[in-house]
Amino acid sequence: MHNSKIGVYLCNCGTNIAKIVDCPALREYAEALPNVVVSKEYKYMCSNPGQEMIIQDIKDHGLDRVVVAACSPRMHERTFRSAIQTAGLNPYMFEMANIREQCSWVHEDTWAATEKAKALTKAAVLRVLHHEPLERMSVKMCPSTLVIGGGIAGLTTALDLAEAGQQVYIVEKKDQLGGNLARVDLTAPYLDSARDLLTERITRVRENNKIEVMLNSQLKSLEGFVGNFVAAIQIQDGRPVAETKKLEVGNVVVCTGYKEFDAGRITHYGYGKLPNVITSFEFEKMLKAGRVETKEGRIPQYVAIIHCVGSRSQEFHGYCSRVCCMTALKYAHEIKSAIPKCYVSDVYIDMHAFGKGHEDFYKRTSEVKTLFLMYGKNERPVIRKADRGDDCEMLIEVNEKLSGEVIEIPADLVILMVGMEAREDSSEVARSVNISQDKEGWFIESHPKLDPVATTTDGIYIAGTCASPKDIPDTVAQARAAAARILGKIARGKIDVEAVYAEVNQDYCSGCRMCNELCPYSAIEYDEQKRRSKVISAVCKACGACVSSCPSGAIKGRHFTDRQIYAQIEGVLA
Amino acid sequence: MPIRINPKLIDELELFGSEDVQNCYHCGNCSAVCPHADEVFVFPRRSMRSLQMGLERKLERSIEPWLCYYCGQCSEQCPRNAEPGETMMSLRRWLISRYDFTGLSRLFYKSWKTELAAVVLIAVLAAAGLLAYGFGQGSIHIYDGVGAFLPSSAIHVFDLTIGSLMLLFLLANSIRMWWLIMNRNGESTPWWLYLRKSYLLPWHFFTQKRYAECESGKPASVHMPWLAHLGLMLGYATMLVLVMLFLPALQEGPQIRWSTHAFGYLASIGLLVGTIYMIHGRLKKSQVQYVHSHGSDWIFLILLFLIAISGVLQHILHRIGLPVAANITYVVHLAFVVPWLLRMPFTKWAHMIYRTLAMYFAGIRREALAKQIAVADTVQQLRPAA
Amino acid sequence: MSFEPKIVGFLCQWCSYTGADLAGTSRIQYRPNIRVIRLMCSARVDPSFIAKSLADGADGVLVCGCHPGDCHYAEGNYKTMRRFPFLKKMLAAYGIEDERVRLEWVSASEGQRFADVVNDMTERIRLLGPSRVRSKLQTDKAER
Amino acid sequence: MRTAVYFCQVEQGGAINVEAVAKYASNLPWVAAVDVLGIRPKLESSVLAGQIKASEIERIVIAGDSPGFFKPVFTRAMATAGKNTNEVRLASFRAHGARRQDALERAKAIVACATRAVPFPLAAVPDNTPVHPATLIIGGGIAGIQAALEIADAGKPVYLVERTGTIGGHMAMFDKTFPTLDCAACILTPKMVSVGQHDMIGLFTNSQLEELTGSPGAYKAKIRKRARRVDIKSCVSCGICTDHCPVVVPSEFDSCITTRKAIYIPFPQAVPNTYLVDAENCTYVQSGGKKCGACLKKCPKECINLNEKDEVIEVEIGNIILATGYDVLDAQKIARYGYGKYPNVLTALEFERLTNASGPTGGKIVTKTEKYDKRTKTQEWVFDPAGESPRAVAIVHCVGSRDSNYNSYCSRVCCMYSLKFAHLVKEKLHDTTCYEFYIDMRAFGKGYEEFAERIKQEGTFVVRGRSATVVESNGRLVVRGEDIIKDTLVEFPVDMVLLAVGLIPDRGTEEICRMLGVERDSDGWFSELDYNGNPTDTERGGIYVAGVCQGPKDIPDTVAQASAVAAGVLRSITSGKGLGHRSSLSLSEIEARANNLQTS
Repeated sequence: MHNSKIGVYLCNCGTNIAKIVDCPALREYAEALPNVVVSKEYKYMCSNPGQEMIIQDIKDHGLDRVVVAACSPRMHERTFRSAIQTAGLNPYMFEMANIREQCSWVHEDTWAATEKAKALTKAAVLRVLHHEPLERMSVKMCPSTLVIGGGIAGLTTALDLAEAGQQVYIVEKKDQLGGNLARVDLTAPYLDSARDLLTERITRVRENNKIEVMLNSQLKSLEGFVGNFVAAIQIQDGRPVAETKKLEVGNVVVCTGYKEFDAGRITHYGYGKLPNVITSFEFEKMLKAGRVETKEGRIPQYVAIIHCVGSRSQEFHGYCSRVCCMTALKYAHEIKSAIPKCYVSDVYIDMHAFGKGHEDFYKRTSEVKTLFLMYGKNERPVIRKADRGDDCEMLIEVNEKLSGEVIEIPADLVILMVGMEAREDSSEVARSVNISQDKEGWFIESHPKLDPVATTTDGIYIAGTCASPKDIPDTVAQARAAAARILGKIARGKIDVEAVYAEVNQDYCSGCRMCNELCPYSAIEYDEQKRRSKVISAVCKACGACVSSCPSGAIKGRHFTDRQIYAQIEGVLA
Repeated sequence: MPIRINPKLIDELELFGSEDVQNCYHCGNCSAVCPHADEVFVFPRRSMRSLQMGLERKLERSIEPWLCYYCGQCSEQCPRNAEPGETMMSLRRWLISRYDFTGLSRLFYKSWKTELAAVVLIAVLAAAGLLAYGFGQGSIHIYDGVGAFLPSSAIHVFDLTIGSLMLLFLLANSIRMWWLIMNRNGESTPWWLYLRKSYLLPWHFFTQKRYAECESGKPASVHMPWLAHLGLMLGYATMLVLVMLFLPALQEGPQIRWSTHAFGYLASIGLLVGTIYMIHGRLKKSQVQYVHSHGSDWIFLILLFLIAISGVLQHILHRIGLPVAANITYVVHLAFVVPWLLRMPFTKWAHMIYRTLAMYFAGIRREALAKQIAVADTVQQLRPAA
Repeated sequence: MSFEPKIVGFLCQWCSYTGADLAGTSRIQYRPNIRVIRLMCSARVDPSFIAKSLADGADGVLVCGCHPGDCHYAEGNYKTMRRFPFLKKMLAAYGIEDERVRLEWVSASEGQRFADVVNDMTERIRLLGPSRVRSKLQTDKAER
Repeated sequence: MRTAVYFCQVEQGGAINVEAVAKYASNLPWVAAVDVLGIRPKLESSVLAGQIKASEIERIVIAGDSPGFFKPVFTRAMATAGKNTNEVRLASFRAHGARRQDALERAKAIVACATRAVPFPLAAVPDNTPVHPATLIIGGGIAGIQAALEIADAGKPVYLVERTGTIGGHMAMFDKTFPTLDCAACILTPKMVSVGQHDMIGLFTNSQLEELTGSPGAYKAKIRKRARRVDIKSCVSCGICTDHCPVVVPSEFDSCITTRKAIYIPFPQAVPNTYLVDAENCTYVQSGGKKCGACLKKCPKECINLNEKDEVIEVEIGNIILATGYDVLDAQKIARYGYGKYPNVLTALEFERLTNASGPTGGKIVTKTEKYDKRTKTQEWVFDPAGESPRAVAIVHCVGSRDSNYNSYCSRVCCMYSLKFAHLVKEKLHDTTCYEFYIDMRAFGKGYEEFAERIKQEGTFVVRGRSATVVESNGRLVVRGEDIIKDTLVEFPVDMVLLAVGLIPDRGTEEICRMLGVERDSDGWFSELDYNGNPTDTERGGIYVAGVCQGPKDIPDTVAQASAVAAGVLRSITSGKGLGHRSSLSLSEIEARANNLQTS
């Protein structure tokens, strides 16, 4: 290291730097720094002649490290790295000093700016002395994928992957594919056939020899890391004793969906006690059977639909279930179709008609004279049996917001729009694939905006309603997004591991496991036998949180080592 | 006590001409653009809501429909084509039928054919009666004076009889209106408020001031509906006074007696121009308020136009010395007038009275409410701070 | 010559360093007393970095990260935030003034904020006067 | 199976000649009855049940634009007749793309499939075509960026064409994003930089698609690269040119609340991070090189070439992704809000820039102040950092949205961004009163409802009711509306009104449709192939839609869709099998496939 030869290159950036920073002085200063054998200034270092100059010097002077003092590394670090790579140096044997954006452009005083530029340049020189050549590695990427859940999300993901020629395994807990969508007759807002949609998907899945469907099965455990998982699947399918199957997969897509809210938890709706208070899924059944009628077999004259059952309330779930509003409007149409003389009251809080075609659908529902009645969030409509003389079976008492009146709504049939909630087995799934859940039990995505299908565990994706309530188009989009991610990875054939990641020195590690908990990406695994932690470099994102908190100082953040930063500190304070 | 909603009312209102009230999703845009809506009387949205939900008692008590003159701004800007203006119009029709204790109004509004049949029947009966009377006691060749076919003194008595009948019905209905609006729900309104606000009656009747307010902000050409309405209204009132009180003077001829006739002519112009403008407007759908026409609107306008034109005609025929033609036209004129007068308390015409009364009641309610709020405020102030 | 404080800045590269660059591209002028060291995440800031800076003669240390909730690494900045009070306690025990070490959130669009923070910190430390850590350490060494 | 086909329409004016389709259906051997019932027929299930029984019908097909609207009555009839209710099938013209008059054959095919109980999308799969590995993405907003990165990261070449001088789209303009309030720049700029530096992405900014030829899997696109007049490679973004440019025009990036020069960089973090010349406003270009040229003389790197010409390049591609995004409704169309008349009535995007830390006031929320502009010699209302803070702000939702007079659809994002505005105002100006006028609070996404609750708790007054008018009175703005919950009319004096203007399709949408043959829906957004099943594909083979150009969406949904599109593209490239246009299938082909599927 002490016989390292460093070249320092100062960019004038036209006059951008040179106008404020005394470049000749800086050059002289740099030349005198330890191990610096060449120090040059040039008008535009980033220009071709500038880069050529560096390349030539590396050859002529046998430089093994290069420092460029110029603009922000965000702008040209890549340019110079590839330049020195051309000259045969490892690209990480390079450091940039930002003397434009963070010096000449923000200061007016030449002396102070030059002093600062000197400090920054010295820091870069001292730092680069400790740089090590780093190589990008790659690990193998198993091209097959495990899809957990055989609903519309799972089927869509599986098809996208399989039709691209990749092996897919679908694990479905139930004895048939289709998930919750199989319980639905028509879809909102265009009243298209849900069955046709599913039949199309399932037929394609069945016909695709790249997809293996395992019904009545469950994921028991998942080991390994991205590209190299081993999944243990417990299959009960028609067998007296469950069989466990081990699968090698590269990625996992979790599409476990949702379960409906249990309406019996809300006492004031009398669900379970009043025979004609039913849930939306029970009503779907009626629609499928063509029998929209009361339990007694009478044709209802008044039907009431109550929104947000279990959703948007302090007591149960605070969130909106996103699909119930449109489903309720769909019911209004369906009731009007089945029983044209029926009066439909729709008791809602806010009408969430936000998607394509939704508002139009809402208007159409109004046009067929559905009576929309608004109640307040956290208020409770109360259902009671009607009196003898009434022409209806039940009465719903509501504090109606748009009229400001406390009213009674006649009803012979009441449909409760039950919301979505996380499945009871979701925490089990979360544990086995190592992803986290929010307080409501939904799986957490890696970034709510820019990465809605990835999780913080590399290679594990979530799609559809297991992440939060959503409608079919949004579910399908997410499912395909997950497939895209995986296809992209498979296309590369291997996982490129960034050269910058953390490493645990096995000799120093005390096995305290502090870092295991800290890592947001679960990139640190613990070897129970050796009692040591180890970073899975393929999963590490190099944030360095573990490095700074290791009590034994056993973790090294490559390219951001303590030694390098110390050197930089010494440099800036010189 | 919760109010039972009635989802069927909206169907009934369709017979009164409401069309798209179910489309309203209550954004409140209409109330906010309405030049007449204020803190106390927020409409048309609130009325739309009561109608959607079938809150009949609330609607019967409401004054709001009468405060609307259908400038159409609400309908123009309605984001969902729910036609609030037309809803207010149909509510006025419905209210007229509710104020009417005989039930005739309801019959007429629900079917324009019934109304037309009634009009024709009465007209035929009246014509037959008048002809029988005329031929029985006079000569078809004499228009006025001795031996006149229809002597003005007799017709005067006839007019007054029918007029009184009409007035009786109207009074009864007006009392019912008062009861529904001001009394049924146990409100107590101090009697002196009725006195204090009584100036509102003539004020609104003669100026149609609020209609003019409706038009504010619109370009000048659009002020026409108000002018036409005012002309028609004043013309009508003038003619009614002339016929009821000064009929002999009006009918004497052939010389023109300017002291009465001047009023008659002005009134006739008002009536003719007004009816023609409105018929034209409804045919062409030139203004928002003319786009939707209920059967009763057509009967109203056409009948009034026929009365006016036949009245004018008999007057001219008399003056130019064609007594036979004049007499026949007069019979026709009266045949129109009789059903017109008789159906007055049950149909659109009654809004002339109801609207004025409504303004009066509105003034009273506003003041009563202000008092309540003031009392509440005082109570609030007197309460020791928590 | 008046006292010119030396401040070492540790900036996360996703938000704060980008914000500091934005101050540059927007030509927002600020005191030249800061020397920036770029890190992947504010969570990488090892307490020893701060100690080392002070020992080597820094009069102040500024740590900047993404706003809470914005961390590129999900929750790195929260870790920094939680680590900081303890660190401050330690520094206080050594008699180092509270204002010498500062944690701030600067987003990638807050060029102005970065400049304001630097200016404010520079002036505050100017009032505090030079840090005595380094000189003390040197006298300690000499005594030993 | 004895089948009856009923034709029912929901609305007048269906494009398809129903009689012709009915005639086709009646010729199918297993079809026992065909009935054209017309528009919104009054159907009695008992009567239908009688017919079903009498003609021993086992399967019913309801055909029409939206046949689902009639399904329950037929299901009921089947149940009454004691038949299998599963055998009520839908032949939906709209859902399967028989939307135009020339789609008669398609409508027949849809009926053909339904009568065979075969889902149409299963039978109507176009033939596979070989696929060129490159992809063209039109639009460099977050959708285009996301799709580009997904595909390029998989090692496949991408051409990203962007009309403006930088990628980033609308998202780059935002200050913070709901509901997590993270800064848009922090999460977007790293992606933009990745696009700019990616080996597999050919970035064409300041460019437009000019012509598309070829067939699915083997398209040829002509791209017009409008002259940037600044060399991307050598420009170091020093900004000297801008300092010397005498032409001042409104800055589009700042929603025109600030100005820029004719040679400019859209914003400091633009990608590519170089300057460009706005030829329409450049004196030199407009005068044919006779005047000005100040920047030329001052550029120290001599990288400005004001005489540069447009360049048309041709690329071969296999797939095309439309990610053209949106424009916002011109608020001046709605006169009653006084936008354009009162200086302190702002649109949402203007406020985004005002409150942005890199905006004209450094993120300080101030009202406009009147200033004398030396250049135009007029008094102008401008944002000045020293301006007064508003004491009260009104935020009006649904401006031009959910309104049959303007956009009948919901713009999906306005409720949430309006709540965000209230939060930003409250955060920066604690004592400022905030009013939100809304119709329905559409807080439907993950964490949105909680966000809405939080905003209410921060003390923002939410008024259920759309404010109708804004007028000026005593130097302040007065917002009038009905507070429906409180049952009263309200008139709030405020200093600033923010209009949550709705989204409309980008101005270039129509031209793209013409060039690519993609259909648009009645609101002008691109039509997807299948609303539920295939929200990212189109009728045209190898052409996909992503993001808002398919219909308003928030960022997470846009990103998910953009990634989803990448799945379609990668699937076709890696398998080497792309899909042709759906319209390439003839009726007999679909019939044959349906027959096969029926038997298998």
